Amino acid sequence: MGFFLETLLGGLMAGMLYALVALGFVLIFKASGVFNFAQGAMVLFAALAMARFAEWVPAWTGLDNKIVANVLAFLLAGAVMFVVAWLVELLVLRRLVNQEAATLLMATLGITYFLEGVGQTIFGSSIYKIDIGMPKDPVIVFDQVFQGGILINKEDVIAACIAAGLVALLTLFFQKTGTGRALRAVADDHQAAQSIGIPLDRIWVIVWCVAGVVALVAGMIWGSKLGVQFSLATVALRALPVVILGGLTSVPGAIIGGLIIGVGEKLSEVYIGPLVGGGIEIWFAYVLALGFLLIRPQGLFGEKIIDRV
Amino acid sequence: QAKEQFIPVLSYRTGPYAPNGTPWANGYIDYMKLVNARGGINGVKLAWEECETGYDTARSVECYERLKGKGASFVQPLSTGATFAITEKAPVDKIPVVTIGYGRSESADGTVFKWNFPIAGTYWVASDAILQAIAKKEGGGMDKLKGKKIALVYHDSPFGKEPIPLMQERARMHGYDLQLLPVAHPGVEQKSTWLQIRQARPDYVVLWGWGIMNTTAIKEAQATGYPREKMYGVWWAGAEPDVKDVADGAKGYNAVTMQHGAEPQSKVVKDILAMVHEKGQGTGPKDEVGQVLYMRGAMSAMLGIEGIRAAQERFGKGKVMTGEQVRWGLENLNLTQPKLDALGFAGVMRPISTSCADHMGAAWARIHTWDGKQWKFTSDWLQADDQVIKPLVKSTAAKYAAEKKLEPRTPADCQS
Amino acid sequence: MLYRENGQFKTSYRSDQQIFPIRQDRVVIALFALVAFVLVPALASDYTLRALLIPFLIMALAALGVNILVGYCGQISLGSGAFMAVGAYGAFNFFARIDGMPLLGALVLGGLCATAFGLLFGLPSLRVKGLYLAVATLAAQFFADWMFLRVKWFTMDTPSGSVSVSNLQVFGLPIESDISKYLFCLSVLVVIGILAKNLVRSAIGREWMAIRDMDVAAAVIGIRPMYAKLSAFAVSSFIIGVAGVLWAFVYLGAWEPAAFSVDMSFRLLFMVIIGGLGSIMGSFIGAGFIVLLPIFLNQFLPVLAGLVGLEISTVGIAHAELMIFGALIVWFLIVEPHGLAKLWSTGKQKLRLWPFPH
Amino acid sequence: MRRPFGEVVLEVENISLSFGGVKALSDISFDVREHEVRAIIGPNGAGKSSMLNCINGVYQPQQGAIRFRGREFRHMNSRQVAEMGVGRTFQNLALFKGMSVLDNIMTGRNLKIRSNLLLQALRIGPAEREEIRQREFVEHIIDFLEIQPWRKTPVGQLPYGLQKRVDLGRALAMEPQVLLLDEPMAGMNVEEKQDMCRFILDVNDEFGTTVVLIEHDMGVVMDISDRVVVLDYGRKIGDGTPQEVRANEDVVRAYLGTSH
Amino acid sequence: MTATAAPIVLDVNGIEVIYNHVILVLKGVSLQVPEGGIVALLGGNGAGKTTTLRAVSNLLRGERGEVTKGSIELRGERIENLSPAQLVQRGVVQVMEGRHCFAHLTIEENLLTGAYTRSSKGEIAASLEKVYTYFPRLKTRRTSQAAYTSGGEQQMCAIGRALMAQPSLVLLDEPSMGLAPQIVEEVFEIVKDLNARENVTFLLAEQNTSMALRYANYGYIMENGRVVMDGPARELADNEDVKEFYLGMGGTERKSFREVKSYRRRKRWLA
Ligand SMILES: Nc1ncnc2c1ncn2[C@@H]1O[C@H](COP(=O)(O)OP(=O)(O)OP(=O)(O)O)[C@@H](O)[C@H]1O
Ligand SMILES: Nc1ncnc2c1ncn2[C@@H]1O[C@H](COP(=O)(O)OP(=O)(O)OP(=O)(O)O)[C@@H](O)[C@H]1O
Ligand SMILES: [Mg+2]
Ligand SMILES: [Mg+2]
Repeated sequence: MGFFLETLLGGLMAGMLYALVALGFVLIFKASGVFNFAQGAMVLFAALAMARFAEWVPAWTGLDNKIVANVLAFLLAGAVMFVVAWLVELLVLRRLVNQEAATLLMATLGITYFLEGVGQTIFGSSIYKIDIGMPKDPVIVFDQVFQGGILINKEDVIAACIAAGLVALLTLFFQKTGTGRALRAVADDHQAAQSIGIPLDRIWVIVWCVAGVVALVAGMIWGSKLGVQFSLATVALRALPVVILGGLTSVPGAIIGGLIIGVGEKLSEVYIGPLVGGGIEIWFAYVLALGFLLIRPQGLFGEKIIDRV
Repeated sequence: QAKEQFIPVLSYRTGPYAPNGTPWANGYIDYMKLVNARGGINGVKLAWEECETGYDTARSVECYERLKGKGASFVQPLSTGATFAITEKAPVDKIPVVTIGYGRSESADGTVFKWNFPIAGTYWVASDAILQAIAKKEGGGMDKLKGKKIALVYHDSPFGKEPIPLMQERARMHGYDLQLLPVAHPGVEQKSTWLQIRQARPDYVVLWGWGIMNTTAIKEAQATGYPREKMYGVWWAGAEPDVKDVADGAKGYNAVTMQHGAEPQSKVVKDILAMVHEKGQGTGPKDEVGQVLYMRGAMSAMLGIEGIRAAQERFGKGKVMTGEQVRWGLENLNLTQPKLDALGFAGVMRPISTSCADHMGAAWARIHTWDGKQWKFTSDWLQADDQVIKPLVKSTAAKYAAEKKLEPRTPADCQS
Repeated sequence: MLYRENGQFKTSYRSDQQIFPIRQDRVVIALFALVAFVLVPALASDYTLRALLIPFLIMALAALGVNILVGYCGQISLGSGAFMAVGAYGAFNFFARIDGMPLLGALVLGGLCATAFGLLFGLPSLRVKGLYLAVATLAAQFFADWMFLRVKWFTMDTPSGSVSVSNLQVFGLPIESDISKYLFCLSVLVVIGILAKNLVRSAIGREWMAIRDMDVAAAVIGIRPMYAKLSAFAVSSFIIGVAGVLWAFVYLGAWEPAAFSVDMSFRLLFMVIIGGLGSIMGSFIGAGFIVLLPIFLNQFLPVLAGLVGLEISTVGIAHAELMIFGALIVWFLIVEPHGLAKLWSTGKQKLRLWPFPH
Repeated sequence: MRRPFGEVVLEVENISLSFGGVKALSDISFDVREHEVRAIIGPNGAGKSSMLNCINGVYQPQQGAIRFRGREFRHMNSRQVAEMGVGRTFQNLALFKGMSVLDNIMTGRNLKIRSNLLLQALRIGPAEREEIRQREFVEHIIDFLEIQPWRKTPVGQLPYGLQKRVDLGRALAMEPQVLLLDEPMAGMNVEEKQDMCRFILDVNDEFGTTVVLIEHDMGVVMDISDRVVVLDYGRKIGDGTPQEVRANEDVVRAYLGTSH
Repeated sequence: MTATAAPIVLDVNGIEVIYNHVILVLKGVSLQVPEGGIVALLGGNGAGKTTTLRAVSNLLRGERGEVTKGSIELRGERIENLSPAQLVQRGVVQVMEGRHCFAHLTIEENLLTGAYTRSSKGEIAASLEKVYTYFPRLKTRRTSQAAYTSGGEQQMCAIGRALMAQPSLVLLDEPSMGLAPQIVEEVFEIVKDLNARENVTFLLAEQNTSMALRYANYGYIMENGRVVMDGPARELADNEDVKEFYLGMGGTERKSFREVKSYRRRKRWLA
């Protein structure tokens, strides 16, 4: 029982972290109907920027305060992500207005390669570390109740809280500012949105920028957990079933999807895995998502797919 | 035109395994620069070209094809996947495949694998050494393993699966319990693995990882409170990039070494610093010279180059050797202690001598342990048990030969 | 006015329905075939054949298969790598377990294994659409990766999970030399290419495209979505499976599941998008772009840097390669969102008008 | 004068259809006779298109029955309906955007094609001959609709009006016994509408195809239809010859307005 | 009111438009729209009406078209390089052909999105009410997703959405398409109403020639990418050719659709 709870908890935490990456996908999809393949690369890029600035800032300024250095690095990395968003809009999206989703998907692939190249050129390709003072050692709770207690990772809890906060913030942003409606309009029909005066350029810069900041936060948390290195980009692949299960257009969907996938994959690996040789969690996550899709083809919270004649 | 011996370099300085591939390549190239600075191999200078593989098999094959056309003397694929693919091509191209500390373990059998040279150690050696070290820690011989629980956390790929047959064999022999826990490439998500470890509480964890998987594993061990002292990594999971970031969190973590460890004090390192880096020709950052993977690169280069030197002894000193000649050299390598000392590898490694039947030449290893700042040796020399490994190599190689309908090499062939 | 069909009147629908109705095209294609079958083997170096042309041909074949599913039938697939793997391991098992199994037999059987697998994972397409379908195909991908690593039977109990083949023969001719391998791949590609071209311009091809463009309307004019989708899955995975067999048997010789990882799936998808969705030609151009361009850049950049007196390190080249490759993808898409094949046909259209601008 | 009409081909009986709270159709019945041009009119959102969707199996009505030549069906899918000989054009263009005009119309012939996948891949024997036979038929339609110059143009690039024509062509290619036309003339000027009327009447005359027509241009409806059904927000408010309908007060109030 | 008296709002001068770098569609189109005018753009399928409107509202880029020659001026300012959003800010709004409602948004959300460029909540609410009074049908369907409304309802939605931006120049592309007769009339009444009371200028591409010429004060007839005839609406309506081809009149009577037999004739102003 204790172990079950521990696994469950571990799954929930992992799910929150996936959700953080998934959120980036959702944002951009919502705003342009584009599946942003570059989200993983953006996470890596942002994390690299943050990690290196945290190294460089003390070197440049002679400051020796870790908190100040981290805050400055975060801000600088945020600024870098803004520049990325702006360039992406200026050089790519603007020129591909009203093109098919496949074309835009491909363009984001080009962006992926480009970001990977630039990121590693500027920031290097070794392992870097982000040290934002996350506690690493475990705490054991309920050791009177269950044998061995339940292990809780403080780092994960903090990360999950940050993720939840970010989601709440974004949900609020889209609900309150009315930008949300414009975003959905843009995703539905670029041309019609233009025709009524929605400035696609500005919208896209904003959204890519927000997605960049989300990527930064995701990169920071994942980076602090794993170290910043090329493989960070692959967490996108783990986040994919999450986005799709939650629904490509739903911010809360990313969270719920994340939790379901996180729990599902951990439980399956721990309980079914040993029977079949282990290593099943990835495909299990996808199969789980597929199972849900067979019931709801648009994901749990996604907008209904419209087909009408 | 000056005589030059061409050596292709397949390396990866980008992609998921770049942090580990880069220091290896730096050591490899610096050593070749050193050889040239020392005057080449009996006057024959080395030339090389680096090709970026990104640890991708298809890309590696392309690199191999490209560079082999330039007169390759031997090739180091530097990835298990690529080794498998290139092994099939080598006999046709007549280029020896040198795999120092990786590749397929059964290729130590030179009567079947004529062109493969896993010199100085295979994964079976590594895993055997680890088991011996664990037994020692338990206070004695292999019988101390009885009733223990050992978990193998491995990279889910041929690389990670290599040690399994040996560890299973040993489990049968000594009666320990082996738990297999695969981790999917690239290994950034290991939560469930470590939850399982927390539940099963194995006495030891053997870590068979590469790249970020190692760091992640150690971090997860820390997060789940698994004692690092009870973890033993393969030699690809025992270098600075694996533990640097975890620093204190990795304190006590052990790894088997392929003879060498971090050797900043060795003569070869001093030579490289003096003759290459001082001249401004160093390949990587100076402070990484002598670190574990750097040394692995340097040693890998050295073994190949010594193969060329050995070939020259027979086919003509000061001449450029063909792949076939180098193959002979690699097969008749006899690196005695004085020779190693002269090369600057005193204390770094032990003598090695290969033969037609034995392409590995030595089965020595040590254990080193991370003390929070650097790797320190914590064991004596360990030798993998021939009694265990030989039959395994024989039978696996025989199976390969049967599948391929290969005739084992005749003694006559061995002489040529 | 080099390229005009003026004066070439079609007197029957049969002649209008030829694969290449315009004479200039036929001439070009004939020349192309001559070059490919005669000149290239005679002139190309080992390296070109083995490291460039053979992988290009095989990837072109795989891309062709992917294009049928994604480009013609509109079902997004990220599981192509898995179909290749199933083809490869399937053929391997037939080849290694059955004595005297001819290579061509194994090739076809491997393709059929992939077909079966493709059909199975194609079933969700009856309900799940668009990007959501990508999840189903990715499930196939990761499942296949896992299966070939874990189920020892498929790899004949080799401990590492990697397998190899040798002694390839077709009708008694050994497929060992580069030229024979090249010609073998080329022949397979040409044969399957022609069959595929025939399919896409026949009734079934139109059904696929109809489903892709508007499935409700397609149903109303009597097209069965289930039949169309599943047949696309079947044909596509057969072709991809055959490509997988070639990749494993002919190009790699020995392989492990990672040779068909999800990266492969992505790369194949990119090939068809950048080449042109719904264009056979596009698959070839796209394969060329994705397979050859990085290699070209890799070799060309140092030369270029040398010209301006720079020396770039290997890392520098690798990174520059990524950046240039990414930038080129974006640039081509901006010039022509429908892929390189479309760019080509627009070019032809311009040539037709030449020397007048419009 | 009016031609004599055959028996009832299509009979719609007490059809009700609702979407959530919206009652698109409630209890609608009417019949269509062999060889006639039957118009359906009504204000926007009256349920006309939904009616057609029910007839060809896109929507499943919650109640009622539809009989085609005496065969009753309620849960028939689009394919089965198409097989029975019902063709259809769409109000919001539903062409296959990525395909050429020729291919679009050829898809309409698909039901007639008997060769299988293998034959088509090899393109030998029957497959080849069949393809040519279908092509000839389609070329007739292309001629008939005067869209020869655009044969190989992707339909997405055609102007709206021509797309409507291709849509009609695709339906005609099915050689339907009953042709359902949903505002085929929207977006055309008078001259083009005249052409369209000509096409429709010719099809009706020459092939004896029964036509069900939705149209908002009263001129067209009055001139070419034999009988008219009037729907108003899901209810049927009139049914009869154009003259009768025009005289019907409900119809005038709900739909025509005073100026007609 | 004549075309020359009022100041010119929109001056299109000899524009050429090319799609996809190869397809030349407009071959030198010029037209003027006077302040407070209603100008009709007539012509058969494929004449280039939609393309002209897209050129003005700068929506060509999404279709991979570009203006290669000529100039477009809005109140004296060159606008070829403004973004559609900037044009909306200057009061130019286009109602696109083929509805283009935002499928996933409800009718009301569609309408509200139309007011994106405006900020005053109160005014927007007022506009919304106004649109609902113009099209009561929309009000009853306000909560359903646009994709699930009938063709005509979508058309109303598209028109209403454009009006929500409070434009000063509206480019209407086939407003009457798919609308029931009395709604068509209402739409034109709305046009007239807005024109008269709020001095909104209209440029409308329309197939319903009789309607268009009834409400417009000036008309251009396009064919094959060129303007082949223009003049005050009244004069055009009296032109014999226009009568025959665009109003369907033989002599003075409207010809019956059943009677027109000779559909293969194509007399045109251009060869
Ligand atoms: N799939 C659907 N889901 C929800 N409501 C629908 C659906 N299809 C149609 N409706 C509603 O049913 C009513 C009838 O729609 P229908 O399309 O049949 O109208 P119509 O008579 O064709 O109108 P128009 O002349 O404008 O085309 C409309 O109010 C529409 O919103
Ligand atoms: N996206 C496009 N790509 C290529 N050609 C196009 C495109 N859009 C329109 N055309 C071509 O431009 C010409 C003019 O089309 P346009 O849509 O402007 O005509 P229109 O007068 O609006 O016709 P309709 O009354 O049928 O809407 C047509 O010949 C059409 O084929
Ligand atoms: Mg309708
Ligand atoms: Mg138009």
